[in-house]
Amino acid sequence: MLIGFVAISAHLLRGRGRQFFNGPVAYVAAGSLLLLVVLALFANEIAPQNPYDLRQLDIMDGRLPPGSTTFDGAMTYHLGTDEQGRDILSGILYGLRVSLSVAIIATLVAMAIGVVVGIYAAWAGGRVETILMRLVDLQLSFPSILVALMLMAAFGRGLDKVVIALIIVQWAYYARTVRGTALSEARKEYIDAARGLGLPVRRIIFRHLLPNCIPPLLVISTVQIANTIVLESSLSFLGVGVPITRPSLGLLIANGYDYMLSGQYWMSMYPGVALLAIVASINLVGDRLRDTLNPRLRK
Amino acid sequence: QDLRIGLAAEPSSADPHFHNLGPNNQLRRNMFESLVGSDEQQKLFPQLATSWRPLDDTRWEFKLREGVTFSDGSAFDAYDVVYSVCRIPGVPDSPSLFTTYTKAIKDFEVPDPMTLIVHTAAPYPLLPTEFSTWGIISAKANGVDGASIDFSPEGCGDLAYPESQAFNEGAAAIGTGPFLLESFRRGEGIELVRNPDYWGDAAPWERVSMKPLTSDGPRVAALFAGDVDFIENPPLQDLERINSEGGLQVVQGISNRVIYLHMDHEQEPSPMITGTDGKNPLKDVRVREALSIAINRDAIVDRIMGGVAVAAGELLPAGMFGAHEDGAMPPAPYDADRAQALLAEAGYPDGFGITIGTPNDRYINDAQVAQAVAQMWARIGVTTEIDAVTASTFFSRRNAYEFSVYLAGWGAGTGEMSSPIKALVATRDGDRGYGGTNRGQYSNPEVDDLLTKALATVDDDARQELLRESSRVAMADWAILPLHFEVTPWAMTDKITYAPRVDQYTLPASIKPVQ
Amino acid sequence: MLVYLLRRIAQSIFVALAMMVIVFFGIYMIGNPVDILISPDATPREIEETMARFGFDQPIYIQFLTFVGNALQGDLGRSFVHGESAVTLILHYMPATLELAALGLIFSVLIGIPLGVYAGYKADRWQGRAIMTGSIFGFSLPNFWVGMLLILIFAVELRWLPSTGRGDTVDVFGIRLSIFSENGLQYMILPALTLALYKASLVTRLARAGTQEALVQDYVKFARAKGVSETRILFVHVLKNIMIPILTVLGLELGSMIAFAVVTETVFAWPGMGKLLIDSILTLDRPVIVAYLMMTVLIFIVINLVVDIVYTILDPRVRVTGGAG
Amino acid sequence: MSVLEVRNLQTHFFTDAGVVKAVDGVDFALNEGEVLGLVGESGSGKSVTGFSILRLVDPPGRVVGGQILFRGQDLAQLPASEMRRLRGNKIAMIFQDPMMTLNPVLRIDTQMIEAVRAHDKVSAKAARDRAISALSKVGIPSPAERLDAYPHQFSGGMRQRVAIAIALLNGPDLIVADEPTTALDVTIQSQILAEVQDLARDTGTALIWITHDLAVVAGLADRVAVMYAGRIVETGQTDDVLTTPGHPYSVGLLGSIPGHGQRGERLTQIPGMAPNMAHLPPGCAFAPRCFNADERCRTDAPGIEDMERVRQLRCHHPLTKAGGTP
Amino acid sequence: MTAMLELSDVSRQFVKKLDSIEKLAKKLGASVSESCVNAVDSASFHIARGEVVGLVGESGCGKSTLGRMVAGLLPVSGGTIRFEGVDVTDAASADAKTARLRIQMIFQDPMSSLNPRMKVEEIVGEAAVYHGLTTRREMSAYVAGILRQVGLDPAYAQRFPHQFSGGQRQRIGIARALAVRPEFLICDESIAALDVSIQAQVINLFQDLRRELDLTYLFISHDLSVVEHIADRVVVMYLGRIVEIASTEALFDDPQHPYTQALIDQVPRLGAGRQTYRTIKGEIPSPLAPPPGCHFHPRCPMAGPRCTRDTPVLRNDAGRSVACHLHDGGTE
Ligand SMILES: Nc1ncnc2c1ncn2[C@@H]1O[C@H](COP(=O)(O)OP(=O)(O)OP(=O)(O)O)[C@@H](O)[C@H]1O
Ligand SMILES: Nc1ncnc2c1ncn2[C@@H]1O[C@H](COP(=O)(O)OP(=O)(O)OP(=O)(O)O)[C@@H](O)[C@H]1O
Ligand SMILES: [Mg+2]
Ligand SMILES: [Mg+2]
Repeated sequence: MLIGFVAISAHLLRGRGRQFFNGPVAYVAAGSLLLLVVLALFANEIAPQNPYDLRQLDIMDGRLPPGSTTFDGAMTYHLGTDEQGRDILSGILYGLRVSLSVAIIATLVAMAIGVVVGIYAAWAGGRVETILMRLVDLQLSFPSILVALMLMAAFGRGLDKVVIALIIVQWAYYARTVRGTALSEARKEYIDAARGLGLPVRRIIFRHLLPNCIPPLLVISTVQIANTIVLESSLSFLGVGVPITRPSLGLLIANGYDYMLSGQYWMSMYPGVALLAIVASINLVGDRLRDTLNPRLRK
Repeated sequence: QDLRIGLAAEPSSADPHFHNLGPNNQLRRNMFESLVGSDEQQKLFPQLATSWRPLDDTRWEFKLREGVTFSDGSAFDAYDVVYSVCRIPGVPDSPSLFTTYTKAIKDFEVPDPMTLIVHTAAPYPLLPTEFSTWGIISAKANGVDGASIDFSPEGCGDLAYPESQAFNEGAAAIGTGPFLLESFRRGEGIELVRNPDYWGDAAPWERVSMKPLTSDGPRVAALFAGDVDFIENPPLQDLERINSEGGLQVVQGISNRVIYLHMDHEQEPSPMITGTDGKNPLKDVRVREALSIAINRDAIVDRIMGGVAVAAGELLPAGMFGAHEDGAMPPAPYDADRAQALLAEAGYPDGFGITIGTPNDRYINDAQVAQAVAQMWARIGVTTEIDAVTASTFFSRRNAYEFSVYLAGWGAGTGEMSSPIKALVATRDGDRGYGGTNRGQYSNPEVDDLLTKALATVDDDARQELLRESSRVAMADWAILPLHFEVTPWAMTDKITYAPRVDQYTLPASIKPVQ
Repeated sequence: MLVYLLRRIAQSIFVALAMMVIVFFGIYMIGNPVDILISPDATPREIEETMARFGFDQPIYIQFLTFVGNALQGDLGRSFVHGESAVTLILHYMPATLELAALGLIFSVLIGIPLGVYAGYKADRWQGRAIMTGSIFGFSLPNFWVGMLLILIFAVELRWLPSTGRGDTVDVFGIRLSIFSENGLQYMILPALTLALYKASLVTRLARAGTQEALVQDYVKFARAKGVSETRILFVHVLKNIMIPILTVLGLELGSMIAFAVVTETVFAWPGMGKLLIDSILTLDRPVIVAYLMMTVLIFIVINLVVDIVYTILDPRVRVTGGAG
Repeated sequence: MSVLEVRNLQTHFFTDAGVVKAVDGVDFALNEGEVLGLVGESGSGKSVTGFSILRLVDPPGRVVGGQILFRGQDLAQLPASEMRRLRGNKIAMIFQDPMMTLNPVLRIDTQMIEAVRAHDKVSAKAARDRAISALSKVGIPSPAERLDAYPHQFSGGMRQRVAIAIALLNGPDLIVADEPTTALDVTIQSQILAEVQDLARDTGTALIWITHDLAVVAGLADRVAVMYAGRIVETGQTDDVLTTPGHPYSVGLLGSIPGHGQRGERLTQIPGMAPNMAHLPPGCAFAPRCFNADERCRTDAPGIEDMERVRQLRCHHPLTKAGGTP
Repeated sequence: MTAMLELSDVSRQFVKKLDSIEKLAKKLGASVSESCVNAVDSASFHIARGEVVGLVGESGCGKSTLGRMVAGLLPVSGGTIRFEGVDVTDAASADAKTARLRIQMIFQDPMSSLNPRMKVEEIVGEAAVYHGLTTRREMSAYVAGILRQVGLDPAYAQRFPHQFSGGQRQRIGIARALAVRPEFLICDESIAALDVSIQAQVINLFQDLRRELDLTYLFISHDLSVVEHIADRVVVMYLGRIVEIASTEALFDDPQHPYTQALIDQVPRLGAGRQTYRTIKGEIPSPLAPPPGCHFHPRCPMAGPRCTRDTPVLRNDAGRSVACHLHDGGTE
């Protein structure tokens, strides 16, 4: 799915590379995003330690400052350790993976649901549309964090539950966007032409309407992934997110937050920097994408 | 002189009888006193009663203090005590009544207003202790003529009682304590002022404001920023910094709260154990011992608790009633090799899989401690996972026996060994109120007998010996694995000082300015 | 207008009901409040009695029906923890949150609009780009992290502002607000800033996009062709146009600001209803959670109404059609 | 006496895709009270020419060369503040889309009064009176009440009248009208045209009327200038150019328009399509589409040839000899 | 001459109904109401095989609505449409479906009428393959043939629409319609968005195709000179109603309806010398609240009392039809 996503983005950006990379910020953002994604993907290869494997942790190594080594000197904790003796660097890499995959999976599933609902509503019109859209409004009239909090309160904690909550929080957003796009696309004459040519409805929806409704979503979804990462970390921070043994960036920060004032800044500072880096680079890339793909701003 | 305190937990009401909960009980002690007081070590001392003694097995006589007045000016007498006991079972919407501590009372006798005789159904040595746990309110202030009360445990007839709300608003907050409640603002703070007519030594503070700062970081930040003079429970990791910062200091003392692991002694298969073909290895005493000695308690105390805890060998710290002398009941020695050998002997040479249930927001570093235990068990081949959830979920699931091993804590409210033994290891028995929190369903008739005997022995020395014996038996059977006793820290400016309390309460009247 | 309002109300009621059902049954599923409320010394019998007192011994659907029945009569129940009417409790905490959100909103407008308009005016210059890149960082910083940093810097290191909690309050029509007292305002600055940061970035971006778009509109060109000065173009023609979308969005965002106050209030120990909500979730204080939901719905309805009214005042185009669109 | 004289005007857009020479050497002159029709296909640089005169070209565009002499003063060299004082005062402009030119959130009176007060320090009352008289001049009924309305309360035609009224407010010497009737229906268009014709006659204002519709110019303009790819390829008296076009492009353009009495006949069409302005061919830009082009056309750009005093052509092979027929 | 296409009393209304919330609001006294536009009001006319009929009128008068109903893209609210004797009013019926394929539409906007994510070959060939006019394998050749027919280089088949100029895009649109071998083309403002020089190319193409393929056209335009050039007969609409039908010569030489007269009068013309414009007064009324009686009466110089009262009917008189009281007993 991720690959498809990247492929479509690349397709859309064809020939607009120069416009996209119009300054150092774009290079830095795209570069660091790429780097972070690669780091997350290969966390288990790169990370000096598997922070989820309790056997590899030693609480005797707890709360060591950056640059300390293990008891036997076999490994250096470049970014220090937390109170469990978890290597912060490894924690960040794995946490990055958790945060990213939670966000991406939730976003893609939500997007898929949103696309189906949105297109269906736009095409069906009438009562079906009214009901579906009321449902969407219903969902959207409540801020995401509240909905997520309530859901987490109701479901309990856990990775899968976070994903579910994030999907529920997001799908409506996509549904509304897609419906908007679909309505405006359906009003375009190429859809009329397809109908006039006697093509069956299914074909018109899937071959004509759908492909034209996806691109605007891509831009939104990049930004949405960033938002989702932040939302997930906020939930984890509030204590209703991912489980403690498989920390995401947000949970690492929350854990380290307690040690911030005592001078053991590294436990939450570095995960925080990593979170900021990933979110900011996704946002920057999304921003450039939006500018590049926005026909109104095209030169 | 003013004192500003940062509270770690907010009381849910100013009503002394509304909620039997730590923060509420702590607040209560400022305004409402009991017949019997309990000191830093939870030793009893005369408060509104000047003395007490058993008349026989089922009758206790309390001599009350003369010349005590409530803050509305009315004089304190034995009827106020009866009135308070009458109110306790009927507080509307109370999530946790104080009846736990009054149910032993069968009847009252008031030979004269300054003498109170209490009848119990059976010998009840804990009566004075229990009389230290609830506050006394004024009958007269609520328009009740004390002499007319017809007491019975089922109810005292139609009496006028103040509403909980009236305490929060201040109207009903009429007590005999060192402080008067000026305001109780939910979420924002509680203001106390000195009771000028207090019968004892006047409180050292003209005014005390207590702000709930329930998150650790902000609470300690408030101390650093000089917004408060005193905070409860500074996070362990910040103690060093507080001490090294000029003008601040930490005071700490062991508490009556033990952190323990309880194991499933009953279910087979046990819900969170894998790799044993449905057998419950925890039923084997060798396995229990192995699990216990696989835990490096000192490492946990040192690393996770920042040295601010004491490794535990039984359920109550040394020096408290029913606990052993210091060193007589040491923590289980850490010996991973022997643990592995024991496992093999028990038929689990390759270990098994287990999940520790733990709350993550209830005790100091609770989930982290569980993680550390998991690390250590993993090293002897017991693959351990952590199921850390918020306290509310944790307790519900624990009470539904969803865990094979769980981490929890127990604070001995009465300050003696009978409390943890009765709650945690005695065989579950609703009628006798045994094993209320024995969610590992441990059962050992020998322990039960010793406890029952102790609870009916009014003689303190004999009772203490019985309680020590019961603890010895339970520990020898590895019934429950005590990890450590929490040490309670308080942080404050160096202009004031505080004597640490085992019950973890923060009592402004005992916070003293340094000369 | 009326149509819009009705639609809004109907929707919100739906949301509230759905949420109520989810929360009610969800909380029932995850745990029993009595388990954490009751003293550990309590005997099983006492626990049972307490359960009965709260009606937890009844089947869940009966509990639900009772609850709905009471709710219809305006009684959302009493807090299990505080023993007070949940609505009273929330009303007690609400002003603190509302004033925090309001100050946050003011901050975000004061920061966002000038920055955004300037960035739009200098869209292709380094100034514009710097502001935009900065705003992305504003977007990306997690709320709690910002709060903590602000405390570290301004309260602990510099000691300019108090760190946490709420300062003095002043009675305004019986509502206690700190925004009107100097001491109280000091306490509000950091949390409001934390809350405002995200929205300020949002406003900056909206303002920039709006300015950029407005500047290429024919009416701007026409105004220039009339010989109108650049200042007037920017502050009359452009600003008035971009204020409409910005205010609309901001109004709607006020709702999410109130919601996100949950995080900020936790960090700053701000005694608002967000913190009440988190505490209630942790203690399974169902009546409070549900009442919170209901009250927020009510706030949202009111906010939306106000936004619509402001919208019609600002945008002459909707006045004629009555804003039904 | 000429109000405006444009000499070798060059306005280029510096885009990512290269330099677009939207206006590349335009010359023309305009006398007092004269109506000049500027025609050409979409993208030929008509609007940019108009904006250049008012110095309103948006970035990345810039006037890079030439002179714009307004009553002898070179606008291209004028400081921005001076230029602003001229705009809306001596030189006014009207745009194509009447929906877009009026600010939707400001009332008509605000928009009119600011136009007056930007140049004359008169009282708001006086400015308002002037606005009322301008509105009545363009045929808006009960102008005093209409002043309080918002643009959206007007129909398209009315809005265009308001825009014209604003242009007239300060009694300009020159109005540049950029396709002001293109978006309107025929019946409304002719109303506006009639109005403008009268006004131009009464006030003696010079008018540049930009349009792609030759037929409109035919009825309105004294002189016509035909643009192609950023250059004026032919200018002359309207009748002369329309009846005896000299440039092959003018010929083609006229031939493309279905005329009265040619029903069903094949139209003469210009082959190919308008060139990409970022990559103009060397030589004559029209050469690739010209039936008459030769080698020279493809390599050398033709200069301006004065055919008569008022007739100018930019072609190596003009189809009209001076005053003659093709 | 038998009619290829026959419309009788075809009407189309756009009604915006109140939803339940709005109904409630109305009960509570809000000023919301259903709105109803009679976009096309009882239109009857016919088109013979091989004929080109022009449909003119100002914007919003219902030209597109009528065209789309004929093309089967919009259901009718009343009346019947017959194509070659087959009732195609209900677009869903099987008969109608096959008949409909022979009616194709060419749209106005050359950009939005082409799917931006499809290659030209697919755009043109898709329907032909689907309807079995060619196979997927032979599609390339089939498309190439049609592209050539509309004057496009078959090498362009692999490109996307955005790589073409406006005129070329319009040719692709025409090719797409031709690919299903239609007999009847509806051109809705098909040249309005094109430059003059390109307009001429497309007009010529239409005429060539008409000759080569024996096509029949309904040619919708607001540009009278184009209609005059291309059409055999002209239908004039005003605010949803047909006001006049006549052969092109007759109409342009001797318009009978005052609206037609005004319209023809006001078309700017080349070679007419400097014109002084005469205008009809007033604005086009809102279709939401059209004037009673004859819709044109507020702007009509010859209106009488009857025009405000009675709706004139379209009367056929010697091959010309006019809906005007002047030709039907006077305006008094
Ligand atoms: N902002 C811009 N950036 C880049 N190129 C531009 C810009 N504005 C105009 N151009 C180019 O300048 C050329 C002339 O444009 P202009 O708007 O003057 O054409 P026009 O003759 O007015 O056409 P139309 O009839 O469509 O209004 C066009 O080729 C166009 O691409
Ligand atoms: N889907 C629709 N819903 C509501 N009203 C509509 C709809 N489509 C068209 N109308 C209305 O019907 C009337 C006729 O519209 P139509 O598009 O047929 O006019 P037209 O003659 O083609 O105009 P133009 O020349 O602008 O294309 C207009 O008043 C329009 O507002
Ligand atoms: Mg133009
Ligand atoms: Mg149309």
